[in-house]
Amino acid sequence: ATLDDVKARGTLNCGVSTGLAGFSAPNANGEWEGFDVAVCRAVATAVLGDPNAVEFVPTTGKTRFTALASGEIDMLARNTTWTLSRDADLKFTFIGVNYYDGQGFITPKALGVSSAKELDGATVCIQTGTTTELNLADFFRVNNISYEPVPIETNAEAQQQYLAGACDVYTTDASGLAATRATFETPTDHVILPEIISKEPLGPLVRHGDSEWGDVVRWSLNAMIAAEELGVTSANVEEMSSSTTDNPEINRLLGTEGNLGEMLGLEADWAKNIIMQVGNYGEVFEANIGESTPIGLARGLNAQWTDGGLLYAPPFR
Amino acid sequence: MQVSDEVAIEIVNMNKWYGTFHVLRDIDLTVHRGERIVICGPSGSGKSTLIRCINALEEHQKGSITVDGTVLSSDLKNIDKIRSEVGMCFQHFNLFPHLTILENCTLAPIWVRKTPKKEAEETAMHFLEKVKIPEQANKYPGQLSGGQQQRVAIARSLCMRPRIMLFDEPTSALDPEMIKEVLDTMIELAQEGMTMLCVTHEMGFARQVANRVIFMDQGQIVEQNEPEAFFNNPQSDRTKLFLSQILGH
Amino acid sequence: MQVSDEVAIEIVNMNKWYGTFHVLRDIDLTVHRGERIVICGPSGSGKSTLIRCINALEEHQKGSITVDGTVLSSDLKNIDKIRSEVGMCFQHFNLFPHLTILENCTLAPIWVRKTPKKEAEETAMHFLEKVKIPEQANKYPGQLSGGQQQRVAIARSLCMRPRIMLFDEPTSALDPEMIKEVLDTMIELAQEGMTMLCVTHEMGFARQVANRVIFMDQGQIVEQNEPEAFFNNPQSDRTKLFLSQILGH
Amino acid sequence: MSDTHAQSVGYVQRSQIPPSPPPATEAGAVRWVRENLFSSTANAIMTLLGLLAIYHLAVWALPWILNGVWNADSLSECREILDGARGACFAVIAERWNQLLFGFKYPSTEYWRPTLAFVLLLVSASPVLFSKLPRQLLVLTALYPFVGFWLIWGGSIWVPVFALLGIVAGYYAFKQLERQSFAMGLIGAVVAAALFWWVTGFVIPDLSRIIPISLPEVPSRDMGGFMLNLILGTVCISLSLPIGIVLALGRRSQMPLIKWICVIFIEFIRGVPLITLLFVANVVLAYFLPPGSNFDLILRVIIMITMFASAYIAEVIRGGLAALPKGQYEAADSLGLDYPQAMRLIILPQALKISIPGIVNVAVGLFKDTTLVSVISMFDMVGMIRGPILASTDWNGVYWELFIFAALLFFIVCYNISQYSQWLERQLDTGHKR
Amino acid sequence: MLVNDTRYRSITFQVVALILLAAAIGFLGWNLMRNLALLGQDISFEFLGEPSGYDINQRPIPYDSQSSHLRATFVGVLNTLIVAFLGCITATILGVVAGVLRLSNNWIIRKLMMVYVEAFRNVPVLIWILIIFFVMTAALPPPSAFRGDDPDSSMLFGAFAFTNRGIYIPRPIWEPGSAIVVGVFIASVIGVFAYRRYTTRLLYDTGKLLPRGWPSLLILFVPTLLVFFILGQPISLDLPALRGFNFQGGTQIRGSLIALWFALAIYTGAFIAENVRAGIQAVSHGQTEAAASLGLRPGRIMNLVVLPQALRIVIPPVISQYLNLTKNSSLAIAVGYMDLTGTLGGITLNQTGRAIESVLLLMLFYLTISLSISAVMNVYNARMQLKER
Ligand SMILES: Nc1ncnc2c1ncn2[C@@H]1O[C@H](COP(=O)(O)OP(=O)(O)OP(=O)(O)O)[C@@H](O)[C@H]1O
Ligand SMILES: Nc1ncnc2c1ncn2[C@@H]1O[C@H](COP(=O)(O)OP(=O)(O)OP(=O)(O)O)[C@@H](O)[C@H]1O
Ligand SMILES: NC(=O)CC[C@H](N)C(=O)O
Ligand SMILES: [Mg+2]
Ligand SMILES: [Mg+2]
Repeated sequence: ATLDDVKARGTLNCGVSTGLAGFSAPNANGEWEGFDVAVCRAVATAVLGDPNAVEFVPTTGKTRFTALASGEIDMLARNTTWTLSRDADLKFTFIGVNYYDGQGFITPKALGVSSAKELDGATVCIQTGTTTELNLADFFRVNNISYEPVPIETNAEAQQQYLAGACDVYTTDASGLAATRATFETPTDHVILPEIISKEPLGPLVRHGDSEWGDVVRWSLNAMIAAEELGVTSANVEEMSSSTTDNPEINRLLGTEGNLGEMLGLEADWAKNIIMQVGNYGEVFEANIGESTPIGLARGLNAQWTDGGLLYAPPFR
Repeated sequence: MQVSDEVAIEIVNMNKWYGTFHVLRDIDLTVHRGERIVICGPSGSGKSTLIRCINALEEHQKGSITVDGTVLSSDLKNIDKIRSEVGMCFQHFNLFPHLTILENCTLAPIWVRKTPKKEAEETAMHFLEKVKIPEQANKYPGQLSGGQQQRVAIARSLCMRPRIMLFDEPTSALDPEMIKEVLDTMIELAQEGMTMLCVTHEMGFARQVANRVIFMDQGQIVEQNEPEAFFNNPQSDRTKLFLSQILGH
Repeated sequence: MQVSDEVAIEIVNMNKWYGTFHVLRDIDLTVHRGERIVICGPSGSGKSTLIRCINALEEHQKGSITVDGTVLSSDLKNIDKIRSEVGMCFQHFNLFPHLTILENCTLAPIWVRKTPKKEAEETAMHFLEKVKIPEQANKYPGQLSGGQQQRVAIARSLCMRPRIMLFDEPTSALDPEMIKEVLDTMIELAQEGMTMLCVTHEMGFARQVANRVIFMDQGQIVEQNEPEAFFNNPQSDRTKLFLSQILGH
Repeated sequence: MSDTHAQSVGYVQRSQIPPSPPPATEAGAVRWVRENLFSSTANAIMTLLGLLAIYHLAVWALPWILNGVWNADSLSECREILDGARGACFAVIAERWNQLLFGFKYPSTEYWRPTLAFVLLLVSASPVLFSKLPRQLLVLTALYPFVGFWLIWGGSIWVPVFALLGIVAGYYAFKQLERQSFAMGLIGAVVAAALFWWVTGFVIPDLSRIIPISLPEVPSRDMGGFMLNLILGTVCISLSLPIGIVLALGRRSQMPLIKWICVIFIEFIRGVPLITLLFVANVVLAYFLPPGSNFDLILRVIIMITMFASAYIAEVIRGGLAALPKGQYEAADSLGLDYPQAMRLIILPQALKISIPGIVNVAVGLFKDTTLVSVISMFDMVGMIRGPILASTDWNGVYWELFIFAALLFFIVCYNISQYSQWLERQLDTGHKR
Repeated sequence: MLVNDTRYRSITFQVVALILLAAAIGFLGWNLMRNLALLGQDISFEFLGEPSGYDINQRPIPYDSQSSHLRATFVGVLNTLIVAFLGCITATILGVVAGVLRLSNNWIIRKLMMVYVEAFRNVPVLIWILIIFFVMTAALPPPSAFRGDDPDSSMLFGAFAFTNRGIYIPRPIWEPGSAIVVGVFIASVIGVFAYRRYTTRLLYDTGKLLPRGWPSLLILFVPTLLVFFILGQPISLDLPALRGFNFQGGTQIRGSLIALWFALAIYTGAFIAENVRAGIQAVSHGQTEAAASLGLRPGRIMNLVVLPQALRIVIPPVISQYLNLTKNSSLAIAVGYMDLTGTLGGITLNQTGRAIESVLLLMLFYLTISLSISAVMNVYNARMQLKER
């Protein structure tokens, strides 16, 4: 089983994107950083107790699924949309959603476009092998306007083509657009159009048929979300776990009560380690893509349900 | 030059086809130990094929070939046995160009006869001396003249200590000056009593050493006789015609 | 075999360099119509170069060459004129392998002389008969033996009806049997009175047909004489040495 | 005879004319220029056109190269330094030098290892490439795979040492049994080596603990940059040689079944683009491996590229085998050598020698093709450029400099190899005529 | 023992080989079944009938996102063939020119061609594709640069636009009557060949050689132009013009196609140049000399003696270069050109996850092409074999 493999190997092979600022990109020292990367690190921490025990495997929109199916990676955390066919036909298990997103368009201000409906005849850069490619075709067909697709492998190349003016519009998940725009020399020259043409729940996924491993990944993510809801942060987790708190759910989460870790086949303090070494969902969000970062995404749908968002971790019980 | 009664090669009613082409027809031939036979005949008459069959380089399809009591069958063991009894020299020498003369001569003894290298080299030097080129032992074939190469080829065969030697036009690729040195070597060999089958058109050689001359045409043995009788008094018209051409020119 | 007074080729004080290498030095040579000249000399002495200069295949740098009254200059017209007067046969035949024998022979007459094809073919057959291979007319050069190929090459040159023929070692790439057939053809040609310059080491041929034998060494004409005198009584030491080598073997 | 020469006193040259220098038009620069540049009007025009082309190229490229900025941290800094002038931003090469050569994950403290491995590769390849060097140096070549492996991948030294010893054991077994028959020798060698490895497999962990000589381990996945191209190139070519020989022999075999298996394999592989084979490595191969086996991508790619190269090498060697005169086979037969002996001692040494230039050409082609792995998102040299480097905010937009650098690196390697192969061809040519 | 009998030896070996082969195939097949079962997948080609859902920019046949994957595959096949065809033609021209010029007696030209050949042969074709592609993107202006009152760039002759999305060229509009013009042109082309044959015939029959150069040109152009104007110019050009985001009208040659096409052509051209040079050099100098000594002029020597022989040598390797070019065209994927590897092996494979099926079809396609080209080559070789004894 994958869990045993990972333990035996001592590292987690985690598929990430080839580079999308804020989500997964190697920094100047070659260390991977970002929101998706944090999920990988969380799982590694849960299983191996070490957030650095991860081997990051960069994948493109096209290669990610084969990498996962072939067993080259143990899990994929790469802004991947949860769709029925990926679940049922490609035989993957999405273990949750770490970012609720939708597909948007970015275009140079100079073009004077204010709505996606005005894009008739435009040249559009897209990453191939993605849902955005399919959504785009649908959107233009439904609105009965024409466009010229320019298929591209990676976000980086798309960005180059777009900036060079080889396409008028670049379309991908709105989060990706924001992240990409943040790396532009003059982000303000580009606008993200108001239309969001699809639902893109992005989440980590694993192969079908290994529910045990799926559970580990699922609850690692849930632990981060629940921790935020329960107010457990990397700063106070040590203190909270040193003694049992009043909140039994926190206790169960941090392993000071019950044997949830054992049920997953992990150490009792697995979640505590995640929060301590990686952080809770909110912390990770703020550090990587939040409003204080150049990417500057608002929580929006990704706020806790208690704050009017969609994040809702099932109970730790 | 003694011919014993012992039979060295016995070919009975042998036939061979290339596809549908009947190259050898009903060949009957008995060679006694110590006999020296010269085979001649027009081009394409099947001379080479005949002696290549004796060495199992070609398969025959009908009849039998017995060499030194061993019947040439499809059994590899027999083929190996016969090949180690029978040495062969080709028109184009076929020395191994990537090996020195000495290595050429020791290769088969070492790998086939499993002779220790040292011993093999001694034998090789012995035979190289016999063909009068011991000093070339460490050169490569490409550095030798054609005549020298052919003598090395003879020495190489002799190193396997064959009891029978086959020669397929050993001198026809050589310049006139070189022909002589090779023929001398062969004559010497003949005088030592080696059983020899030699395809050649060197009639001087035939007269001097052969016990018997065989004339082939169209895959058949047309005539065979002692050299004097053969040359002076050919029986068949074909032989006469052939001899007139070959001696006339 | 008549030699007229008319001058066919006149070479005056001709010099040629390959780069800085002085191949031909002060060559003076007058060839009369109907003369048959054999040029011999050691390898590298410039024989080929000399006759190639006559045919403008090589440029000479000093002196003059006059062929049939036309001075060989860099003027293309003159070169064309001379080439149509002078036929040449090479050591390696240089037949065109992609054309049949007949096409080989008619190519130049059709495209250079603008002879109608039919006529060209008749001429070609005439000359092929002369060299005794009319039956091969529709084969390709690759299907012929060396001797046959060389005879075709001669026929091909003759089809342009040259008044002078140059031969550069026409027999040296041939097997002994084939040499004879080519030489026979050349002798026949000589007997018809063709002006010929022939580089060859076939001394028998030289004796039989040449009016004059020229001996070259190091780019110079060292000696020239009638064949009998040349062979029996060579004057220069170099010639003597050369002849002793070439006849001795 | 006519009377012209009747009296014919032999004309004999009495003195030798000394060679004189050629006329001025025939020597020196004048002649060279006339012959090579202005021999005719058409030629003169071409010369002028050529000069014009060179001039334009120079005017366009030289300032760009000479103005090049070598020290900057990002493209924008480059632009600042250039201040509007046209010029290259070579700083990217300087800044990303290590990444371009080693990929971005190879530990930077260990860069000396691949570098040393590369130098050793040159050293140990030379006895194979230059037959004039003493044959004893071949020992180096034989040792290299193990040294190179250890240097690049690291880990305990005992792994390569015992691997080597296993091979040595196999070799001894082979030598012992070879006399009986080649097949026996081969089987014996395999059994002996396998046995040795199996036994020592238990010893290695303990030994590594007791005598811990080891280098930090670097997983295959962390290989990248030009180093990855070199690794793929050398490993695949070396592996494909023996396979190619077997395939070539198979294709010339008299046995129809074996012949057809080889023909189909070779033609199939040669008929499809390498890219599709890489796809196979990437997405399909895993389906054909036993469930649970976990070959990493590099290994799968090596398998496929090796198959690819061996098909091409097989064809080259087949050419070499065909070039050998039939007499060589017959002579071997008539001496009583059996098939393996004849092949090993007589045929292959000669055929391989003839094939070397062809093999080198295949090697160059294959080395160039290793860049295709970037298409399946491996970070070789091209992958590094297209991915992490061009994607980074700092260097987004530097194309020329990076690609020219990559092209130059490949050019240097490939050009030298193909010059070598031409040199070798000439060498062999003269060897033939000897 | 069976192995020791020449009759059975080979059968024995073959049986062993067969068993090994069967075992290997069985092993792989069993693994495949197991793996598919484990992953809950199957092998089926039904996905080919389903709507593809994605768009393709270069569509030689009608296609939209509702068309089936099969149709997308065909689009890919056609795009592969298009780039291969363009590439082969361009490579041949480049290769022949460079190959011939490499033998020129002009030193500069010779060296320039050597630089070309060596530079391109020794650098991976992928790098060339990327260089051309990225450089086009970076160096050519975007269409927006053509916009405005004082645009940064302008069209060439008002008919050609070089943008970083590709090159826009005029497209002919076939009006009624254009068929006649085209017909006349085709007839003229045939006429040129007929005329050339006629001159040869005439030479053979009477020994008169008519000029060939300028009459050919006349025959080629005059009738067509006459008909064109008589019919009132039935063919007009649709010029590209900047409308909206892009140039509209005319024909767009996309950047990806250009990059792939040029890179393949230049790269393969370098190899063809070497083949051409080798072919010409292989015709021995003696042939030229023999022809010269027969009085033939250099041009004729080339046409009648050297080329017919050189072509025999040159064509087979050139055909295998075509094959290489076609195979290399699969690198289209690096620049997003939608050839077969881009559609079937790219998007279809990814969107459906049908890796085995797609890769299999992909290989079959290339295999078919290679085998047919090899077949053609074998026939050619057999027919062109010089007759020998
Ligand atoms: N491998 C082969 N396949 C088909 N026919 C062959 C083969 N080898 C030889 N032949 C034919 O068999 C006939 C006899 O050939 P063989 O070589 O024995 O003649 P030969 O008497 O040695 O002639 P030569 O004096 O020319 O060597 C010839 O007609 C030849 O064409
Ligand atoms: N193209 C060339 N460039 C330079 N030197 C040449 C060239 N052709 C011939 N030579 C040299 O010129 C000299 C004369 O050559 P030539 O071929 O005329 O000799 P030859 O008398 O015909 O010799 P052979 O009997 O070997 O044919 C030789 O030393 C040769 O090396
Ligand atoms: N742009 C991307 O790489 C991801 C796109 C989209 N979310 C998908 O999963 O297909
Ligand atoms: Mg024979
Ligand atoms: Mg000469």
